[in-house]
Amino acid sequence: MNVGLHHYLFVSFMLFSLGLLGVILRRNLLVIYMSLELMLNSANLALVSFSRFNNKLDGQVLVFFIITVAAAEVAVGLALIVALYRKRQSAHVEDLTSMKL
Amino acid sequence: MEQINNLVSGGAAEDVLFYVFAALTLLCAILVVANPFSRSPVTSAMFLVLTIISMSGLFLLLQAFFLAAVQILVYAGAVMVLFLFVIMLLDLKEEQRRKIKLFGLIAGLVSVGIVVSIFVKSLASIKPAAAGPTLEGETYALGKLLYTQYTLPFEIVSVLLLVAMVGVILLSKKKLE
Amino acid sequence: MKYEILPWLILFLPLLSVAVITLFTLRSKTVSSLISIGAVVAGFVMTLLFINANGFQFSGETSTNWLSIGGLQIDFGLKLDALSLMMLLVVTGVGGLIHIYSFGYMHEDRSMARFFAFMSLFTFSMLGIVLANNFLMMFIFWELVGVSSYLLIGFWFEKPSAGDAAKKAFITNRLGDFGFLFGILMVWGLLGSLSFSTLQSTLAANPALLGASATLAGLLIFCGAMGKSAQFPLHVWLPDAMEGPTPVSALIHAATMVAAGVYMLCRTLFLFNAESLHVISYIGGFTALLAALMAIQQNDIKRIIAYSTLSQLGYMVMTVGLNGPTPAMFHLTTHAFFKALLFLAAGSVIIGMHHKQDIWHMGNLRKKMPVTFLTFTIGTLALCGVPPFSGFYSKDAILAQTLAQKSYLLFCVGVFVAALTTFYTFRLFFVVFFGKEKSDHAKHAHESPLVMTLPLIALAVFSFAGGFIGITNNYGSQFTMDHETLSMAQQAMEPFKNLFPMLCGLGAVAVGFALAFSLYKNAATDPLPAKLGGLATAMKNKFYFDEFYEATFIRAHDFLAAVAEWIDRWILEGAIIGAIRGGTDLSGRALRLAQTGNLQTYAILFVLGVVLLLYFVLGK
Amino acid sequence: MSILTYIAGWPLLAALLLVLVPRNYRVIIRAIAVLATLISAVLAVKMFAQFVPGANGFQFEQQIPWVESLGISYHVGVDGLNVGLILMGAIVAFAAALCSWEIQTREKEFYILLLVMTGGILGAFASLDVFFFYFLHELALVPTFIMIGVWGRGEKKNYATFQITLYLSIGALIALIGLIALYLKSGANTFDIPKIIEHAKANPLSVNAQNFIFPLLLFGFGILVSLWPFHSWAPLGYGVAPSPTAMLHAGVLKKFGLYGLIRIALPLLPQAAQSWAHVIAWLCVGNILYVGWVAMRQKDLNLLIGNSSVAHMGFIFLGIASLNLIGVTGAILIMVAHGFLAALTFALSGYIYKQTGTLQISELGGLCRKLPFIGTALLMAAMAGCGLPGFANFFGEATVFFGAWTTFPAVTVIALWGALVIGGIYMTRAIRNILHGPLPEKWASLADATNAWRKLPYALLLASLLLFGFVPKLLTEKINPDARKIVALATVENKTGVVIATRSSGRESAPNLLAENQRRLASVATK
Repeated sequence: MNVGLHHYLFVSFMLFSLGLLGVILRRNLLVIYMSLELMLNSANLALVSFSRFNNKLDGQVLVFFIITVAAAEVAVGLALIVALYRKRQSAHVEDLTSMKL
Repeated sequence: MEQINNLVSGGAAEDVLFYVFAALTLLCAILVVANPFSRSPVTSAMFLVLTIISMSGLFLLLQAFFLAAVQILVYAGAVMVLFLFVIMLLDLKEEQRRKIKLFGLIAGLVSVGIVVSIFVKSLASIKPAAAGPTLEGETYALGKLLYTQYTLPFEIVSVLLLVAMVGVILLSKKKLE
Repeated sequence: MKYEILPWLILFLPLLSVAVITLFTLRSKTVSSLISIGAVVAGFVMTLLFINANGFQFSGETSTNWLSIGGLQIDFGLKLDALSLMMLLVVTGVGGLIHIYSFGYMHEDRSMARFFAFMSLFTFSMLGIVLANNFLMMFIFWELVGVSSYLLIGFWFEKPSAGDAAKKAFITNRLGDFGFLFGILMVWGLLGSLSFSTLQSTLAANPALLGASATLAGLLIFCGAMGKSAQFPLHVWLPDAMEGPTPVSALIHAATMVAAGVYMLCRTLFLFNAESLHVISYIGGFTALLAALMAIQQNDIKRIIAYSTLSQLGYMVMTVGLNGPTPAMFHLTTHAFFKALLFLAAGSVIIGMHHKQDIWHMGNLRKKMPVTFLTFTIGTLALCGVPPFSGFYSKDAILAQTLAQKSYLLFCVGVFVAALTTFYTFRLFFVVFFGKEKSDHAKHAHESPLVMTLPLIALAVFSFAGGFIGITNNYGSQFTMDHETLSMAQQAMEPFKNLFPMLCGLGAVAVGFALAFSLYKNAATDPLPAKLGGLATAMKNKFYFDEFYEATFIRAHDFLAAVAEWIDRWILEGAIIGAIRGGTDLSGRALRLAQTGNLQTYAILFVLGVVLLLYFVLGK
Repeated sequence: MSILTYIAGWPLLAALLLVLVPRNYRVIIRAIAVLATLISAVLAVKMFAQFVPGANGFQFEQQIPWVESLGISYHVGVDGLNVGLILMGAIVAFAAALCSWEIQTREKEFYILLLVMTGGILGAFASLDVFFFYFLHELALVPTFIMIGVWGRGEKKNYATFQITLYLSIGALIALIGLIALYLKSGANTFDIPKIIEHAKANPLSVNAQNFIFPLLLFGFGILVSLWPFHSWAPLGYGVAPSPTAMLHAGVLKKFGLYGLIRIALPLLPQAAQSWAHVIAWLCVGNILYVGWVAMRQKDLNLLIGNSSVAHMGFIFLGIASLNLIGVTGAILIMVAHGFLAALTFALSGYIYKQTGTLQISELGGLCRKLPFIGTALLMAAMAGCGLPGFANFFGEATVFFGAWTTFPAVTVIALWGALVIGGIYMTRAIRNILHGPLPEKWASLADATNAWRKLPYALLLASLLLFGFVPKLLTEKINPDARKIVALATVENKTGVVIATRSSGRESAPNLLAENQRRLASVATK
């Protein structure tokens, strides 16, 4: 069998890096959020493959929890974006600089 | 189930499938982040759905059938619908082509590049268990584990979902008081 | 020693009365004053009892350990000998009379209770000086006397001049105390003890122990006396101290406190070597002369007497410096009588004049205030040294001492000062009691009540008879080895053994009186300024000492203070703190530039942080 | 449980209790605070009375191991060095709690901070473990900043808070570095002070290590005590601090640095102490003379008192620098006496400020007529401040002079000048301008302290000053035996363990000393 842990991990890392790139470069809050989901999924992929190649089911349990938490997180995050948009009329990170002193 | 199992564990076929799904995943992910044809969030969302679906294919290859199902149900089903709803609710225009700051681009690419290089470097040091994969798709075992050893986290997560629900309702009320 | 408890009681009764008055009876004038008077009168009675039991020619100590730290032994001890017993009598006797007098004098004052508390505090402190058996204890009471004098001078604190005078007295005294404590430290460092008797025996056994610093130590100790006894150059506070109530002037600034310096010199005479005594005698002589000159042109009745006090103190210090403790203490005692008398009589005049003190507003008071006039006359005669009043004997003893020590310059000074004394005293006498009334107040003056005149009479008796009631016998037994006890008649004839100084003294009195009589018999204004010109102005302005000190000592300290404050404000606070503050501020501003508020900048920074972390954890 | 644990514990417990009391129950809040400090004070008096002078080792000792791997334990105990300080601290804390009626806003928080401060400082003085010693001091120090920042008065409040925080934090930090270095270098692997000292007797620290650590401790603690030239925070801070805070800080907390020097630096770093003694002695001149001059120029009563309090610290340093029994005993005497005195003066100035709303000396005048009690107390405090006998300060200062005379005669003379003349000048000037003179019309309606509760804190502090002024033996006989031990350790000759005769403790051998002194004096005289 040629395809092993390394291959899956490589995919996972690439996915993570793409997500990171999205977070850093895209300006739309929603797209940034989607990129975050990508990063989260890459972690899921890594965990599942570890679980598979280490013969332990605990990794899958962890992924299960991650998916659950991610669902909750997406709901809250999106609600925050909506609330923010209502207040600022924008979902553009460059318009949201109130963290500057 | 048995048939699929036979099909995918056929060695060469399995490898081919992996490359297909992996390529699909990465391609779609690229299109989520940087689509040369459209900067609309809707396109990004749709490609994200595709990414997730192809990823669940990878899950299948890893014998995680239950998770593959959950992935599609929760992500492709629930989460992405939520995204699309919000996009439509906000009536977002296409992202304007603002001037991309050269410095930001370079900094972003460089930092991501460093991350990638560190990952790749660390890949070399990873050694899988010597025995090789023996675990077969054990949805039953997973459920058992979830309801015995991980009962408490499971319950806590359910509370978390409840809290998230309450929070979302509170946040999305018209007036924040 | 019989009745060992008595000296302790004498010392602590006044302190007890201070405590009782301040804690309980501050509301009641009468009770407070009676407590205070009672304490000092009881002290007088107990002193008599003690002397009766032990006799004057007696020497003893009673002490208890106050503090001992390694080599530093501080005792609280009482030294009882002829010197201290005589002083006890003076302090409690004259003090008692003045207390009684104050009961009348201060009757109108609403703070009378406070006054008597202060008076008791003063009595306590003064008794402490008299009884102290070691240097540190003497210094302690020395300071306490200083502070009670401060409180009493500033008794009418609402008058700005009283507050200023109190402050001046305190600081001037502090200057003297600085030298005093410096000297005490030096003596302790060299001889290893503070107790007078130990020091005396140590020095007697090995006179060279003080070594090269003997003169310096002596002069430093003398600094203390300089402050308390108001010797040049620290004499400036005493005339201003007349801002206090008159009984205070009588008690503190005539009879007792200012005498403390002389007393202390006599007590510690064994410490002084010839050089330091020489300096002391000249400082005393110079003070006597200076003060007498200043007194000539003063117009305030109390200030004139104050300058005469200064001058007489100069006499005493001079005599101590001439190695004559007996005449010095003799003069101190008689001076206590007649100067207290003069002050109290002046107080009576002031009350009669409704608190007018300028002598050129008085005149012809002899008819209106006969008792005051009579007693004042006795005081004046005693001060001038007219035989057979007490001052005659003591002044003669002083002049004889200068001759005996072959110090002819100081003898001339003494005679000249005697003439000046007579002159300014009679100037005062004529202007106040003779001539015409120079103001309405003088026309309506009245005699004082009995409670004030009785002490005057008692003091007048002693001022008259002080010369031959055995005072010299007692002091002599302390200071002279082969002292012979003289009978009263012998004492009365003592000056006539040595005719030259006596005749010089009497001649000086005659000259002084003649001048005063011719100038002031019926004068309505002072004729002297016209005759003396600039000199009179200088005399009137006390030879500009206050101005001189103001321009040097005070100005120097204020200047240094200003410099120090400038450094504090601009260098320590401004430059150093400012630099730290500015540096922190600047770096804060620089770091703030990184705070763009852009989410993605933070994301990049975050990633770089993670990268660093990963690099260290994995990458190496 | 040791009585010391109760003395420091009650205020801390009361602070916790206060957290639970609703803020509008003002009377209860105040009553709890006053009661807790009163209990502490009564216990402290009891402890002081039961203390056996000269007993071997520590008394009322208690030790509970805490972090054994580092050698940290809760260890409290008293000997002659700290028994007076704890008594003074507890009484001052009680007086400060009584004086806190002037605080009208956010009373609950104020009392909580006050109690924390009290418990912290009393605990720090009782601690025989370096860790708790330092920790409890910090516990007391931090509330100071908050109290000055929140309840302070005047325009310069923020600047003063900024400065006091900056200075004291840096000082505490430097001292901490020194203490840690001491812990590491001593090799005893314990924070227990008696154990470290025992260990150091057999294995003294190398001279190099000492010369590194001693300056850290000296300047770290020195900044906490406003050693010149690190003093400018003190007058400013006290100038704006609410009076209870100023009382506790200037009176009690400030003594921590000095106590630390005597307790830790002298016995453990003797050679360094000997070589640094000259530096300390000359820095004292800065405190006494220079700050005395600065005090002369002050136009604000609190700044004047603050500067005079800084000047008094000079005498204590001089006593420590003299490194002999008399000087060190005198230093501890002044520490106790000045605690009472500083508390008294700040309490009084607080009263005057409350009545008049100003402390500008030029605005005041003639107050003795309207405020006889307060005025008299202020006068007595001023007199105690310029070293009048009868008050505890006198014996402290006199003893320090006697002690320092044998080692630093020139400095002693300068100190004498500062104490007697400069102190006299600024104190009498202040009295003249505040209490004497005519009363300005606008102060005609001032009210004196008539109520016994109002009078109590002032009377208590005055009584303490007078008591120790008349019977200094109460303190000295307790201090003496333990100061002797410290001095013996501090004057050990390099590694041989032999005590230097001339510096040991005054004059056990008079003839030697006489010759020595004559030589010194001759040199002074020629100068």
